[in-house]
Amino acid sequence: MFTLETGSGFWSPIIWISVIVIAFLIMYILRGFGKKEYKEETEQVKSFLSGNPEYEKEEMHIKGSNIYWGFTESLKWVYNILRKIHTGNASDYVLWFVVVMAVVFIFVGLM
Amino acid sequence: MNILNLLIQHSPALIVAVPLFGAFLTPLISRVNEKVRNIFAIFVLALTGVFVLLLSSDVIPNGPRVYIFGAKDHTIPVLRILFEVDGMSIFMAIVSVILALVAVIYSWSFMKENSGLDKYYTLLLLLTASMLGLELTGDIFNFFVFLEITCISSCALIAFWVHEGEAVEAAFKYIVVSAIGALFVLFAIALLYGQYDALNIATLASVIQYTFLDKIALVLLVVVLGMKAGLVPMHMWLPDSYGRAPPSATIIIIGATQASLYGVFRVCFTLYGGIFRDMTLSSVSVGWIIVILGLITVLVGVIMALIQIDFRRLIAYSAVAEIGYIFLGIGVGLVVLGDPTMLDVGKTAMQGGVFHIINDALDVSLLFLVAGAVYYATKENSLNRMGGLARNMKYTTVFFLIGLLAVAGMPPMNGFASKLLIYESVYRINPILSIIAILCSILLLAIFVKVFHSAFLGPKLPRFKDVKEVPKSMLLAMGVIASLIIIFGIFPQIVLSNIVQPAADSLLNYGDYIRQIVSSFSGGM
Amino acid sequence: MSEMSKIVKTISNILFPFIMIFGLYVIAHGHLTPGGGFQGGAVVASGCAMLLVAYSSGWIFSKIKEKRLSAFESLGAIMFIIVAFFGLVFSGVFFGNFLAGSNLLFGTIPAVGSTLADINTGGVLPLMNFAVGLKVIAGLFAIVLVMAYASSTKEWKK
Amino acid sequence: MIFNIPFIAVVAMVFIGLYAVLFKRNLIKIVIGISIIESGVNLFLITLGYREGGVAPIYTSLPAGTNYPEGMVLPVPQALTLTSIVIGVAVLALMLSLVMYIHRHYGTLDVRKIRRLRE
Repeated sequence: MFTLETGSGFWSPIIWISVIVIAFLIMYILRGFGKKEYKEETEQVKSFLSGNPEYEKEEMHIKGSNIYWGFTESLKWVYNILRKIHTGNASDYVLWFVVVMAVVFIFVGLM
Repeated sequence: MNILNLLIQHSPALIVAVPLFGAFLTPLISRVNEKVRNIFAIFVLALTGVFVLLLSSDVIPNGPRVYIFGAKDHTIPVLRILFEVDGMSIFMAIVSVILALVAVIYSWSFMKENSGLDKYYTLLLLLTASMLGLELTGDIFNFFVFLEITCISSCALIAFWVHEGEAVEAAFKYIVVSAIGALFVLFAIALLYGQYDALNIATLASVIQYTFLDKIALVLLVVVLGMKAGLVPMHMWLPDSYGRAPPSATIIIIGATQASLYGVFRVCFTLYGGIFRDMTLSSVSVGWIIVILGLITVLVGVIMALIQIDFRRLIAYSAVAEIGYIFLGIGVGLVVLGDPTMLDVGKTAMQGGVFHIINDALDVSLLFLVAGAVYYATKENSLNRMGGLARNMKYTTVFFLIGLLAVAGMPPMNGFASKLLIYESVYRINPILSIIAILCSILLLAIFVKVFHSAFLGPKLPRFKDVKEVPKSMLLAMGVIASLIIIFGIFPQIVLSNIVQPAADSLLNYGDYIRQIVSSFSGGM
Repeated sequence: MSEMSKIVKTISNILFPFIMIFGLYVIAHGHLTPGGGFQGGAVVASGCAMLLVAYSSGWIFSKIKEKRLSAFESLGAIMFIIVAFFGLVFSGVFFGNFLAGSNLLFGTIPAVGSTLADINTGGVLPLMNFAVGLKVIAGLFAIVLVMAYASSTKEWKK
Repeated sequence: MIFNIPFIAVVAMVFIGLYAVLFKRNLIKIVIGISIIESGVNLFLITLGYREGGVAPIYTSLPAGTNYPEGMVLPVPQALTLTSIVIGVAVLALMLSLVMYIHRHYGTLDVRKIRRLRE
């Protein structure tokens, strides 16, 4: 009743969650063995930026738009095309609608 | 007990009549005071939900039910407008009623400081009534009328924040594209009526032959309803209008988009069902068109979502990608419709696609509710200016986490179960499709992790010092959807066997849908 | 919008009653002659729009509040749905024509074939035509009023 | 003897309307294009119900000699057209009020300048 039979396999969330809980317990126990004492205000607490001075909190926050710049840089040619396609012009939306209707009509008309 | 049977017998009509009656009563009731009108709107939708559940308790076990307006029984040829409710339409009605109820609860406090709220609630109830009508009707012209009412009322809802110039621009684009689409649907209906002199879906499906005019009508119907559901090259109105509509209204417009998605399946599986079963060549071609367009929808939706800066526009693009998954699943079901060897693949693909409709509706609406909560608290739309909201908006962050895992299809949430069904069945048709689909799902997770980091984590920004948690009714709405997502995620088999399987089967064996009207119909499984 | 000249006002005063009568006739005889709720309502609304053009929109706003028009509009719609619910209650089916054949209002059945049927036929249809007519008069006139208000001069200065 | 002239007219109106929507810059011309397409589709619906020498389908005082069902033009497409006209009025009113608001916010009616939501 709890397992989902897909065509060639099964998926039962109950077993998956129980495995996750067990793994979490093991991890928690292992963490318990760690050394707990560290001094509050000393160097140990400060974040290590490989020697660079730590800027003001606000400048350090990575803004939403520059997190995946690597991905967008490499796919620059795709993004330029996609940006140009979505022109925001109402009649272009209808143009795309007519173009797709023509293409689908050719396909269905032939078969 | 005969009261219950009486109610069940009349519930198809009441499901549409009650919200319509509520829609026209709201202006009068809102003269009393604000609170009474909100309670009245919730009461009307709760009543509709009761009728939908009553009807589903009857339709799911014992097959389609017909309700004729204006007379006891229908004449041959069928002249009366009638509602035909089968497993698939009651499944869509359940999805729509859940979304509508949550949207009204959410907009209780979300829209408190806006003016002209009686028009807002009238439009909400009108959109719900026409969406439910769209899903229950058995008459093609009635389908067109409800589709048009959905267009007009959702366009008015998109343009509700008139002081924001962009909302009006988005609404104008939406109404231009939808009006032209609806007129082409009317053209296709006129084509079908001209040839077969019948407006009823069941009678049409029993007499239709694949003439040249029927091909034109098929192309018009599939492309227009695909455009209103958000297939790729024609999806551009969707991010514009979802990004600028008030989030509580966007939930119901998502329901309207799912309803036009249902329209595509009703046309392909029931209206042209006979043709697609005998002439497998045409069903393969239309099926492959839907599969390829669905795959491109997923690709473009995810790639474009990555570079978005506006919070709600990013979620709108992920909604486009999710609808691509549904088209992928159901398109594969259409491709293998003809040959019986791949029957079980087709069945799992259909179940995956149909299950994903409700999962996608819940996930994307939870994300829009969270975006609305963030907008309500910080009046901020772009991700660049957000940060450190998790500190004082704890519950919203938890709900966003649930929504994030669900949309990306991570295991404990409901998205995973339906996407697993889609991946497995699509893999057997063509492995490349499911590989691309899995990659896009991972990219979707990456996008929402980015959003989670930049909006919720990070240092406490001085601008958001006095940001406090959103009021109770918004949290309640988000809580309802989050708990539904978790329940569907933990017990997918229960949901699958009770609601999704009868819906997918009712699309596949279209014979008894037609036998309700044309009793002498012999074809179809 | 500014007022029209005196001549136009008097002509519209004379014409307005005729437009109203013709519009109401089209609504009332919806089930006999071509027309019905929507067309008759459009005729009456065009009469009101003529008044709006003849007398400036300021004068009209002082006479009719937009709130009352929307109340009329929802009243018409509620009448329509209540008649449909009566159909459900009396004749067992939503939108059922329970008045046809009963000797109540609009009950008589006209003779078959081309006869000059009187107004007292058609069962529920005339009631629905009145409801739709009321709704369309109020609705179309409200649309024209809102558009006149939105484009009236003082609106731009605000 | 009307052959299929009305059907050619319908196709012509649809293409003219589409041309207006696709290539015209002014918003109001786009709205006019949509209403041209709508009247084209309505014309198509009406010509579907046409019968040679038919009479308008009204029972009261039929002209002499018209046998009852065959002598009349089909009433069903006319009912469909009526509903389509009603919906056309509603869509037109909505579009025009949106154009008025766009003109107030953007100051222009040129469709190429109203493009803040893009990419």
